[in-house]
Amino acid sequence: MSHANHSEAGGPTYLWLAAVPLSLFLLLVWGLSRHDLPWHVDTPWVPSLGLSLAFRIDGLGALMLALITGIGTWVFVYASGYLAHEPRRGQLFTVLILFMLAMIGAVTADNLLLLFLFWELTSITSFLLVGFNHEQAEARAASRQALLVTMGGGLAMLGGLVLLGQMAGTWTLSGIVAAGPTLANDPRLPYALVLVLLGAFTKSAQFPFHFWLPNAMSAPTPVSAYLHSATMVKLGIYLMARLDPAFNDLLFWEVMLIGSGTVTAVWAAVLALRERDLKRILARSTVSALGTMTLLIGLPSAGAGLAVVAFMFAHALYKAPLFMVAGNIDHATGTRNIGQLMGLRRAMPWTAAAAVLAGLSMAGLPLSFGFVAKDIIAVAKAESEIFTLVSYATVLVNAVAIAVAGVAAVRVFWGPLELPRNQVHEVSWRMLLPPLAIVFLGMEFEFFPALADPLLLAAARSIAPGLGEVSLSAAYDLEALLSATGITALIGLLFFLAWDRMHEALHTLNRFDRYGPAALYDRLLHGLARIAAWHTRHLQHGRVSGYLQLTLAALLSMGMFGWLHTNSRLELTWDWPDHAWAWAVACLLLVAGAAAAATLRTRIAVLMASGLVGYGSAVLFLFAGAPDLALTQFAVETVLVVVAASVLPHYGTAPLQQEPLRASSGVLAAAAGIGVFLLLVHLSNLPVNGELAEWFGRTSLAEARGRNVVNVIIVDFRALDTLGEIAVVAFSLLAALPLLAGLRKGRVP
Amino acid sequence: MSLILMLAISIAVAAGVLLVLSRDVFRLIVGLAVLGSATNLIVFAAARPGGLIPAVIEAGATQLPAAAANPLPQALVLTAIVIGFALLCFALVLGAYLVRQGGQQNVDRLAAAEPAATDPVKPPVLEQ
Amino acid sequence: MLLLGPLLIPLITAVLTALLTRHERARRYVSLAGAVALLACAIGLLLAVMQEGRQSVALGNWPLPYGIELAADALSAALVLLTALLGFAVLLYAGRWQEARDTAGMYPLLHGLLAASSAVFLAADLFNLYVWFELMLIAVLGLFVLGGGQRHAEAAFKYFAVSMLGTLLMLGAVGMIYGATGHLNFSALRMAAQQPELAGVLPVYVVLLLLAFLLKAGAFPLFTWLPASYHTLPTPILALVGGLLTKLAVYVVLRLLGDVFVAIPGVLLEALGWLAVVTMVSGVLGAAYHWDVRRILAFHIVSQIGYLLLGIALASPAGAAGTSFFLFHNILVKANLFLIAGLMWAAAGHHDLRRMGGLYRARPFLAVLFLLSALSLVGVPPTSGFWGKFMLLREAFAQGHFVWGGAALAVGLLTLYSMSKIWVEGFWKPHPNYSSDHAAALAPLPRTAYAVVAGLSLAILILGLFPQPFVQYVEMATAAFWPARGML
Amino acid sequence: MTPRSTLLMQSARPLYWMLLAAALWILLRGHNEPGGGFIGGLLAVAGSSLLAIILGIPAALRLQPLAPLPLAMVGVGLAVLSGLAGALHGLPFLTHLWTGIGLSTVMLFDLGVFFAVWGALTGYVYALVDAGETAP
Repeated sequence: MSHANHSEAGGPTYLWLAAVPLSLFLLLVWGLSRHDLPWHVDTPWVPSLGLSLAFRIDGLGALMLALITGIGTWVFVYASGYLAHEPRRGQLFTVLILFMLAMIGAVTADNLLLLFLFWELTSITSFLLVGFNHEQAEARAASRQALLVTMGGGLAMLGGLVLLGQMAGTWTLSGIVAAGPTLANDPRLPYALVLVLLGAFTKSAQFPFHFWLPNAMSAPTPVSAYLHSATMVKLGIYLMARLDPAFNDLLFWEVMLIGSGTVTAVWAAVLALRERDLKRILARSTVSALGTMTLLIGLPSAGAGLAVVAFMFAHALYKAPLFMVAGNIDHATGTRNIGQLMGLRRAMPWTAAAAVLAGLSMAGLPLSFGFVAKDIIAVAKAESEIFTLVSYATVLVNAVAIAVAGVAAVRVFWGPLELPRNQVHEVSWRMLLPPLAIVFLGMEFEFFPALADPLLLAAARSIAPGLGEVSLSAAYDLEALLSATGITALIGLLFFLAWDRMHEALHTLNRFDRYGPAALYDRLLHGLARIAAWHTRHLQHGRVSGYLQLTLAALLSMGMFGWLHTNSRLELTWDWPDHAWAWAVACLLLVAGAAAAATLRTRIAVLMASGLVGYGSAVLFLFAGAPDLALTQFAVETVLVVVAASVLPHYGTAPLQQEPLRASSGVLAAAAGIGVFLLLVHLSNLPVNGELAEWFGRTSLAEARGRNVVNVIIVDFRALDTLGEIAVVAFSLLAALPLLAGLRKGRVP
Repeated sequence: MSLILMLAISIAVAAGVLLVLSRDVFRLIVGLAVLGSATNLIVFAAARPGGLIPAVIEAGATQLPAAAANPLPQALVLTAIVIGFALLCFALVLGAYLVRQGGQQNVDRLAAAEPAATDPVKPPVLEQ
Repeated sequence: MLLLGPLLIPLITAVLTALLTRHERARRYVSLAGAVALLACAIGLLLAVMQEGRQSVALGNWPLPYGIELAADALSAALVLLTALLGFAVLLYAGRWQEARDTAGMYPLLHGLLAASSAVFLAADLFNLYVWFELMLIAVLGLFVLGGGQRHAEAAFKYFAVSMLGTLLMLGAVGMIYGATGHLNFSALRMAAQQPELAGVLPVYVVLLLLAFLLKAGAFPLFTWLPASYHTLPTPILALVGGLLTKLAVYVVLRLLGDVFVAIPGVLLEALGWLAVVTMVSGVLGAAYHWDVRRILAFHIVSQIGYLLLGIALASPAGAAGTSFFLFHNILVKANLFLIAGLMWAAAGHHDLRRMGGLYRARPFLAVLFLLSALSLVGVPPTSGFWGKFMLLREAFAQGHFVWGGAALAVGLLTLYSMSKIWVEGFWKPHPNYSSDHAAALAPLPRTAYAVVAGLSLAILILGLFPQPFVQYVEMATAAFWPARGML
Repeated sequence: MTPRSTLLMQSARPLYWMLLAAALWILLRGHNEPGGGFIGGLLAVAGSSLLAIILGIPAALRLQPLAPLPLAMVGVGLAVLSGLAGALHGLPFLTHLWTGIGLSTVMLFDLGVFFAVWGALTGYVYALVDAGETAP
């Protein structure tokens, strides 16, 4: 972080910007109190492409909106304090606002394309935010990684959405959800779902795409708190939850979600233990939480829907404050390494208080909303008989969550202060108020569940329409407490106490890193560079003869492909022209010239030989009723002699190198010759249409007043061709002028 | 169309291709010229010529006799010859310039615009 | 005369600017005046087409199909307008461009290129089309050697050697198609090609003709001339050449397959589709390899050609509409990116990403403009690139060509890879030689050039935010000539 | 200087005029008999090249209506103008007009072709002849 300079930079703090999310939040609350869900808006935008500004807000959307604007308000307040030293904060706030709008759009869009549009917009704004400290190489790499992973998933999702849309015959999400059960037998469905899930998994950092999220911690902390814990990473969860009612019954869907969710939750929990950086620990635990959410969506029971929303809500309410705490610590001490952080509670009492309260919720201990959520999750799991393995896994995951809460909330604040006292100071109120406010909010919901109940239930019903009447207040009897949290809490405590030892032990895992997805990403990038280099160096090597060989070979083979796939007629017919002997002489000249040009060794001889080809054609023209052409060809060859005579000296006087006949050249030349021959034979079998010729012959004198029909065509009937032709001639000189000037100047060193 | 003409054109094309695939700047240009002449002949031959009577209306007549040569391909070929010649002039000068300025007769060693790579995966830096 | 304007105005301007050899200032003004007149004429043509439908003129007042025809329908009129717009932008940008100064030939050659391009869009006669491609070839060759350096000459030579094969193939195929059908006029050819005795045998030659245009378009593996040469051009010229040239050939392929030789066997279209996919991938791999901004962008041209061909291979009105929309978008965006590359060079002192950086701090506005065009190239909604790509993707999936659609998506990701490389290395990374404060003071960017880029970016933004009229337009334009292939 | 080359120098000009006359004749008769602007132009190029090689480029330039590039460009311009004449009468571009005495815009067009060829190719020849003296 660039906090070396702790003096506040001048200019506005942008605290007032918090009014933007706040007013949106209030608008939402007002709307919820006055109007029943769901709300629709539909305005055409690009009707030809099936895209309209269709927005639909139901319970799930409203919950997401509440998180985006509610947490957003506090994030903006926090950012105004956190970025007080950052001269470019204006840019950051601009992008942050853009991001918020994109999020709002993404969770309210009902049109598939509109959803994709906002989805990609969140990826791009996230890219800009993660790379905010772009003068650091790791920030650049992390932002690009996040971009490529999430946008790659986004593109896959687009493919899936288009497929779903075409299968269901509608471009609205609600339409697809409605049509969902009827699609079950469509063979395209698995592909479509895999593609859509790729989008959701990458966005929500599910295994094996989990690696980008911890790296994205190079973003400024307000960004991490907002994007990477409370909102954007939940977008994938949101989409899966949104689609769940349609595909809940599919085994495929269930297996994908539960499998991936469990693996993600467990693996991220293990990886969290390996981290030393406070923010990265929190990021890993976020991934773990996201895995749990995916797993919960995959559960078939109706209660699972409630569990997802409750957990999502709780997670946002404790994780964002914890990130803010980490930011405060970083701000105050200049480090986020837990090895160097001890006893901060005396210097930073308010931060410590926020941390403890958030930690309580994260650990799922009583007095917090996290406790309520955990209770509901337990019920959901009990309802749907899941594999034992999965239940064991969740115990582990929860235990690690407790340990992480302990590390972030307890460990760094207790014990003796390691850093010199005068270096550590409490942060400004703008950075203290937000985490405290959010955790208090969380506790309030625990004590007055009625405040959040309607919203959560509405959200749960959009995921699981079959959800009956339930109460969200947790049962405070000892039995439930023990069963729900007792064992996990115990293991969590053990983990917390043994954190350092486990950290050491897990070091051995390092050797597997190079097989992990993060390494795979790096290897893919390297592989891409290598493949690109290999490909480009073979195709674009700079050797002209190679280019020509490739081009000729491609033209010949593609031409042959065309020949083989069309009807062609090959019959040799013998018809003799009027002056066959003259034709024979002309053709002999032609062939001799061409052959000599290909074999002779001095430039002048090659040129003369090629001239023979011209003279041969001229003779042919003369005896084929084309005196104009003959004259032209003679004249051209003659002037060519003048031009060539004056240009040849520049090529030097050394004889041409002898070039051995390469097999490839020989094959290509033979193929070209045979190809042309076949084409001409084919042509000779077709009937002649003399309509144009006959008309020209009839009209030339009568209307164009010329007896030489060829000339009349050139200057009158098809004069536009000739205009183009003389333009080419004139431009040829214009084009050659710099070259001629260069030749005149002689050798330039 | 006469077989002999078809054969001659095909041989000219083959010889042209051989020249075009040569490593020498000058031969390559001549090869394109030979190919150009052969292509003109293809266009000419496409009208199945055979007669000797030019497409000129005799004094006293008002239109071409039916046996006269088809004038349209002739006009097309004439245009093509001229264009081809203009391009050939340009090409000869371009080749001369390349040889004089760069001292390179070998078309495979023209590396100012596309220098050979030295790094295993990255392309060389072009100095403008 | 509206139909002739887009051809004659630049041609006359070219002649005039070539004659004004000693009057630098007058040359610039004449050139700009010509560009403005062309723009006005193109707008007039578009309005006429929209009001009265297809415009056609038989030159010399000779009846068709005997004379030469120039025609403009909704598609070609719009492309002519785009050409005019691009020409105007580039000429304005090039006005005082340091790379392109003191080059008397530049203006006439650029106008010659504009004349040839407009004529290609308007041509309705096969041989006439060939002539305009030749004019284009020589004009581009002239633009290549303008700098007069060894690398310019080499680039011109490579460009010439390979494109010449395409040119000769085109000529030969035109000749043989004439020999088989007896016609050159598009409408007459369409009629002739449907005669039962020709329907089976003509495609042999049509394939050759298409191959010639595929070479000019830069399809795999016929594109070698393109990345070998483009990067040696001065940026303003590169923008016009890179933005327009290959797309002209794609337009011709679209026109030929959709309007003239409609009875091509399905297996050839299938082959074209696979060729499009390989072209996409190959181009984007080349872009991933390179570090020179111009070379990255040049290879992206190849990749985008793949998308354009994909829509044609889908052989449906929707596919053709997708290709047309993509064509509009791509001409604008690609040209704009090249122009931005020029400004990046002016601000950072190099074209190679390893030798530049710090532009985000030094030129934040340029960064925003680049971001817009880059995202548009990647195809992120709501930028212009997304709509075209989506139209192609939707149609590919609807026809069951999942691999083609999937490849289009994957190539989008790889495009993102190289665009983010430019962003991260060129804009975000600190400049290797200068501190960020110094980079800002390095060079004041030419204001006109900046304004041109901003204007084009605005056009891209509008195309992205309000695509509906444009989508409707291309659907109308392609429906006008693309037959319902199901009937055939 | 050998007597033969003196003879050559003296005969160069008459030869040039003869060739030019032949070129013009070919140009004019082209509409009715084999010939035309292009072949005429090539003959003129031959004449001018002769002059340039024997008497030097300045001499050749003096006997040409314009310098090569302007001549070529004027040729293109003439062809365009000949086409525009018809357009003034409301006819499509390149509709040729005929006067009573046999003069027509067709001739203007063919003259444009003639000039374009003459100018462009002499441009090549002069520059190359000039550069030939510095060639290695």
